[in-house]
Amino acid sequence: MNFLEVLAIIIPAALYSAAPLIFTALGGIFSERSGVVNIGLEGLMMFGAFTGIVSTLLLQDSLGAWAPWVAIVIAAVVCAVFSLIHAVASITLKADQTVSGVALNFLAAGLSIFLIKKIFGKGQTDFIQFRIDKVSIPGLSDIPVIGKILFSNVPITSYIAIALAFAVWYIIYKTPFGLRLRSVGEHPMAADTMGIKVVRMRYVGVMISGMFAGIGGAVYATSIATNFAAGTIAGQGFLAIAAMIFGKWHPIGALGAAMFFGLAQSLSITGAQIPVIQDIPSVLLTIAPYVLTILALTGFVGRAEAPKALGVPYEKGRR
Amino acid sequence: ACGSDDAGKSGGDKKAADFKVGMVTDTGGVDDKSFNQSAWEGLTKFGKDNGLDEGTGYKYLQSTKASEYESNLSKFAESGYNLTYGIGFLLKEDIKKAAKQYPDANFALVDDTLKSENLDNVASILFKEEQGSFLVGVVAAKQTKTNKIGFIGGVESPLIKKFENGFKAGVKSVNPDAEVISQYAESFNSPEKGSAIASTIYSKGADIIYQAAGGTGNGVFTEAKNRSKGGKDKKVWVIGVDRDQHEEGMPENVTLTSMVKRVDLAVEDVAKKAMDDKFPGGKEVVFGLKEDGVGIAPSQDNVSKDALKAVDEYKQKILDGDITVPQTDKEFKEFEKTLKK
Amino acid sequence: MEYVIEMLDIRKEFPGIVANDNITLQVKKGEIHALLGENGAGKSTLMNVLFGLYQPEKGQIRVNGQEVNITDPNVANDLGIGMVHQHFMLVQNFTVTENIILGNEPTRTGKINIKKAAQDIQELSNQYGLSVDPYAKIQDISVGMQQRVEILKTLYRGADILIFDEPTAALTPQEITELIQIMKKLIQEGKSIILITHKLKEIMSVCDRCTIIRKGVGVGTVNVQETNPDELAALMVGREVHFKTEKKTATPKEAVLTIKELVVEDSRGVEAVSSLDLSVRAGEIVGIAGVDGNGQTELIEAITGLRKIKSGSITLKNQELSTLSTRKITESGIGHIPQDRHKHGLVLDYTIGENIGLQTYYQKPMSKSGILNYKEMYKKAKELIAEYDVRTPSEFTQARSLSGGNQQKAIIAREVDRSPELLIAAQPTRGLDVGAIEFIHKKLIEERDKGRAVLLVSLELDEVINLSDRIAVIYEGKIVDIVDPKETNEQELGLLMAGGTREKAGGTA
Amino acid sequence: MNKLVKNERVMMILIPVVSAILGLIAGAVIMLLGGYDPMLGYQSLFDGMFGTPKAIGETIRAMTPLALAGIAVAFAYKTGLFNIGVEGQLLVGWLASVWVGYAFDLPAVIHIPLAVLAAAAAGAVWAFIPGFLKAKFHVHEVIVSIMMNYIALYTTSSLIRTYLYAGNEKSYDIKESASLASSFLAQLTNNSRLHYGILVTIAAAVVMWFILNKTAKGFELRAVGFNQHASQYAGMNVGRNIVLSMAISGAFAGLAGAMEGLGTFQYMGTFTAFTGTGFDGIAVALLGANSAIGILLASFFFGGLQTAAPQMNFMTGVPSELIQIVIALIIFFVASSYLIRWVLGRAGKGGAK
Ligand SMILES: Nc1ncnc2c1ncn2[C@@H]1O[C@H](COP(=O)(O)OP(=O)(O)OP(=O)(O)O)[C@@H](O)[C@H]1O
Ligand SMILES: Nc1ncnc2c1ncn2[C@@H]1O[C@H](COP(=O)(O)OP(=O)(O)OP(=O)(O)O)[C@@H](O)[C@H]1O
Ligand SMILES: [Mg+2]
Ligand SMILES: [Mg+2]
Repeated sequence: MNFLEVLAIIIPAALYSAAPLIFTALGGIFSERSGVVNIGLEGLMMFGAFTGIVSTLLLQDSLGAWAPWVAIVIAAVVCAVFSLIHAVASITLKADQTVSGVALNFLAAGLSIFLIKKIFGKGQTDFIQFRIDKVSIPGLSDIPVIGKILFSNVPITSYIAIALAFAVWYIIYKTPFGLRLRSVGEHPMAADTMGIKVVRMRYVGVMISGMFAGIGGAVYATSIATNFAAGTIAGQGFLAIAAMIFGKWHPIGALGAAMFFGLAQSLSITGAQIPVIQDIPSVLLTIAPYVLTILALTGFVGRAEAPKALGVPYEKGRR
Repeated sequence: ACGSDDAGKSGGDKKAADFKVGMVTDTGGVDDKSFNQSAWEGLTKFGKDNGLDEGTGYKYLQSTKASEYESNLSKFAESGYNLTYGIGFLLKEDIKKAAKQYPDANFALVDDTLKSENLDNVASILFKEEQGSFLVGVVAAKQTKTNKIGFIGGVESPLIKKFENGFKAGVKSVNPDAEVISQYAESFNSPEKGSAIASTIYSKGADIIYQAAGGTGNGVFTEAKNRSKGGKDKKVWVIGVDRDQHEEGMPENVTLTSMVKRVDLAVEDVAKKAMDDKFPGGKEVVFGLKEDGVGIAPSQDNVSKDALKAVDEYKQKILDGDITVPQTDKEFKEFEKTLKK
Repeated sequence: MEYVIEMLDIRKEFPGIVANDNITLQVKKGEIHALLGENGAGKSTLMNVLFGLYQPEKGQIRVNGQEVNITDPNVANDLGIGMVHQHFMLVQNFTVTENIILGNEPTRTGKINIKKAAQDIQELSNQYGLSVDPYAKIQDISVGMQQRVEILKTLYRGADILIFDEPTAALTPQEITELIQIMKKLIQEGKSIILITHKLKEIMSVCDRCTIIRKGVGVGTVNVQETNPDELAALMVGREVHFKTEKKTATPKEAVLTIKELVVEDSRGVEAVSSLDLSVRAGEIVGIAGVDGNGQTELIEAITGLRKIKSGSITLKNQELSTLSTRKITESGIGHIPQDRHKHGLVLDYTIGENIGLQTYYQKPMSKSGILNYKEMYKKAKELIAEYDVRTPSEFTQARSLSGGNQQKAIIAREVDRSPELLIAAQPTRGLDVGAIEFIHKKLIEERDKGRAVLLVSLELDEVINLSDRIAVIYEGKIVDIVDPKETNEQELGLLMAGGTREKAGGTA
Repeated sequence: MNKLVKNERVMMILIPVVSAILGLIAGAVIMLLGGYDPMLGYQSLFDGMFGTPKAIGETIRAMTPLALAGIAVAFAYKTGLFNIGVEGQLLVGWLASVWVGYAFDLPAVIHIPLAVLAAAAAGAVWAFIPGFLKAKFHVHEVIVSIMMNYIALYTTSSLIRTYLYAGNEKSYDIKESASLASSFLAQLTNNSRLHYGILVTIAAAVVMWFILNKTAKGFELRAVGFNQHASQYAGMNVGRNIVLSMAISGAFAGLAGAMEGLGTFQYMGTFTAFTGTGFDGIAVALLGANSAIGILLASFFFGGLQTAAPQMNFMTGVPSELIQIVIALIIFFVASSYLIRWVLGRAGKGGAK
């Protein structure tokens, strides 16, 4: 295989597996920028995958190919509501945010399988008939060289994810909403004195994170896994958190980090088929994405500045 | 014949209604679209045929953790179940322990053997996966247009190696020029990886992939379907495993055929024997082509006549002992040498 | 004259404490009204009630004669009340403009119109003489400019009544002068101001009237023209206070700390201390006077081993310190009262007792072969609490719940009790009331008289002049002059600190 | 004041207990909604936890790794660190114990301690890395630990496959002389898999309590956890304390792995997914209020619930996942203790009147 052929395999694969991470990491940014740690992204993704698959299965007879798309929207709504549990616990009831997130993960894992068993009478679902398919974008995919690398054999959701990253960047850095959201995560007391409703902003932040993680999970389920079982979401949420931190809580940074994970992963898979790399023990390729992340954090990315008030429940007048 | 002490406790006059049979799945559960499911289908059939009630006469327990295997097995034994299956080689050690602890109960292990332990309350159920894989290899070799064929394994282990080597032997026997590209996902539960590996292999020019990768295999189907949507010239195939995976390939119809492993038959068969006081305790029960324990799936619409004919020929050769299908890498090398001569 | 603000019989309780007990405060239009009280008297609480951050249990608030219900800061803003808080309410990594417009952003098609905002702010700052850089990030600007940003925040929202909660505690003398000018200008523009400060001099110089509270209870309101600092202090503390601490002349002995050719870089790698020479002798207090940011912090960090030095030497009684760790330096006889007591001085989640043991926990008698003896630690703490008059329910109370003055006393107790050869005191009285200041000054002089060397670093010039036996003026990382406090005054010091020389200073003085 | 302190103590016990009760009630409601009989469900759950000597033995067996994982989480937490890498440290500890248990031929009195210590050392080394990177390069420990979890997962399984492979996706069994299994304990509990690891666990809990509350080092570690700057000013070496704290926490996590390797399983599988015990440790630490005794009780409770879940499923058909839901709810209730405090506070006031 020549280099371009390798690229034409690796890049679409990276785009493919990065999309769910991008959505979820972007969601995490909303929550954490508002000052609420969200370890629960894993559980939210799981619940999103669950909702996405169940909805697709229920809708595919009537909606056909539209079913997975509608399912993603349903997952977004359901997970926004589901994330309220985390919001109530960590914002209103001032629970330890990390712990509340961990509890959300447990809850999603238990509840989704419990419900699957109740609904379908078995431990995992059937495969969905209509997926979010990989497509080659008409026109663009015919461009010599880059057409095959960038615009072929990739699900539309990947492009939506990338576009969304830029939209989120705009929202967070250019709009009043974004400014207020960030102020609440940096210095809630200051925001409060400026008349910003700290609690409401944090609820919104957490619910958007739930929505996006739900989308991320549903996208994973409807484009990659195509059914739902206990192990469908196994760590992707944590990887999304890592991408968010790696990207320094910045939408474009998170996009880059998620792409980096996707790339490293697809390289570790494709590597087994590329001469020279082939001779490297496969375990080294498998762990490469994780090792590279650590090296990158240590070497050139440096200290990540988390939002200052991250993880601190807001109490009026606390000294 | 079975151990005499077995005969003693489940006397000849024992009615079917008193017979209780259970099974413990690995963490896959009874709808894993693979051998747990197949086993449960067999057990269900057995139960229905013999008028047993689900839940009291026949029953399964799904394990959610490896540490539960043993306690789940003992639950059946303690509750007076006559026979308990452990589905999958992962339960081997646990069956060994349980069998020693509950000498009055019978156990059966699927996919591995405990023969050397001399436990006469344990039957070991084995399959000749290499034989079935050989046959689908023949189909692949006959139908490839690119002379490149892929194999994706779940986790590199002696069991999956049997699939790979049998398959390769089948391919090479028919078409020595065909190249088989093999890769292991190192996971039975990573559709993402399955799809990425399949994408790589298809991109390298393969048009058929045989997957023996459990849940990871789902990703292989997804990738094949995605590609086949791109038009006729992009059509690629998957060969399914364990069960007839024709459905998994729909609606794009990408399942060429499947290598079926009749865990259901085996489970039913051993249960029947146990009920009839012929429990093969302490023995290996092997299901190969001869026993119809492995073979090509009944859905054969996508398989060419030519290929089917070849399959029949090779099947006969295997049955006749003219061909001994290799199981390990070493045996495969030997086998390949015989082909070149 | 009409009142712009009337707070009548305000009562505010916190769990276990009545912070405001039926306090009445009436502010006239166009005046600067001082609010005076000891640490913890309830000043900030009262102002937070006015600003809508707290809801009072009882009482009435009237603005311009109308009874109002200030449920949150938005209501206060709408009523024209703005507040500059004791601890700045600024988002560190936002720009000046972003901080000012937050919650009130001008937009164009949904996007924040930063350009317009910056322009508006520029105009506003010109109008009131509050120079700021609209595009600078808060974390990069001086405390003085941060304060101006805080003021602009209130003006941007059209506030007519401004509350300043201890605005001068963190400012340099120059910045304080500027702030006073600004306040006067604001009054000219028709605003009214409530000013909280512990510095009686400031009250005397700018305020019209002064309301005093003691332990949550209103003591009364006086006209500033009709009173004097002594009376104010007595009203506030409930007894007489001595401002000028009595002290005998020093009898310095051998040099304890000797610094030669010291060069230290700051965190950005810029030389902050450059070939600095200094010595402190046993039995004297050497005060370091200088404008903030001239290397004082780096100097202290270098002496205490918190920062690596570039070159030069620091010796304590002939022992070279610059290669030692902080722990070794502490053990060899240095006590350090850090300038930021919350960040550097205390573990707020530890009890007072544990904080007392923060440096000696591993030594006998508090520890034996690595095993901690809490009994000893708390025994020691109990002694020191009594000796240093630390007002706390018990030695088992969390440090967090103590008032600033008492936290500071605990730190001083810990540092002084080890009988160090050299005691470094950085801003030891910042933000404290006069009673606490008096106590701390007395302690420092006592230590001097016991033959310890004391290095005092302070931005308060009268503190430096009052306490020191010699004053070293620091400018751009160098000691530019050493003066005798008896023969100098604030003007002269101010000039030296700004880089002038004594001849010139003498000439102009 | 005295009353307040007393109240705080009472609260520390009351909150987990009330939370557990609330969680179980919520579980009953879910069972009702799902069409199951909650009385029967809890009856069989209770049987599965304590009903027979064997059930008790299995509960204690399940509690050992949970408790150690909880201790690892709590130790780090008390020193200001969030060790989400317990899972990975557990895996390397497991592998180390199995390797020593398999590769050496030694008398049991040496072999067992050696294998246990190897696990602790491996866990410590694994946790050292995020600790060191935090101390030296200010890299967030959470993200490095997450990465280290994956590295541990793939590396251990590859190492087993390469050097210790016994087929069937598992390593060789350890030698008898390294085993914590005990025929005495097994007999006592009617053939449960209870092993001597429980003694290691209790010892670890004591060690944690002792280090944190009784030693000068513990005083230092906690101080650094609360306020790095003040600790540095007080002459403590912040970086070194961070590293040490992570390493100690990792050692506990490694021990949790040894419980599996030398006790329950006697081998290690070539895992392709996480065991989950490391994450369960977070829940255990929380329910146990990060205290040694609390963790032992919490792990006993959770361990019991987890071992009994299949029993409940077996007897009444309630899916085992119900237990996971109940555990999640209990964590929520404990974490939201604010609410319980408020309710209890009101109840207290009402009673006093
Ligand atoms: N949020 C709070 N919760 C509990 N107690 C509080 C709170 N805020 C203030 N207090 C207590 O109320 C009393 C008054 O505090 P306040 O901050 O108003 O004092 P202050 O006069 O501003 O003191 P300082 O001069 O130190 O700023 C103190 O005893 C303080 O400990
Ligand atoms: N500004 C900061 N932002 C985030 N974390 C910080 C910051 N300053 C210190 N830390 C934390 O404190 C820990 C140790 O601080 P310390 O100053 O001892 O650093 P260090 O690298 O060990 O110093 P040195 O190597 O110079 O002795 C760091 O690992 C980091 O987690
Ligand atoms: Mg105040
Ligand atoms: Mg340092």
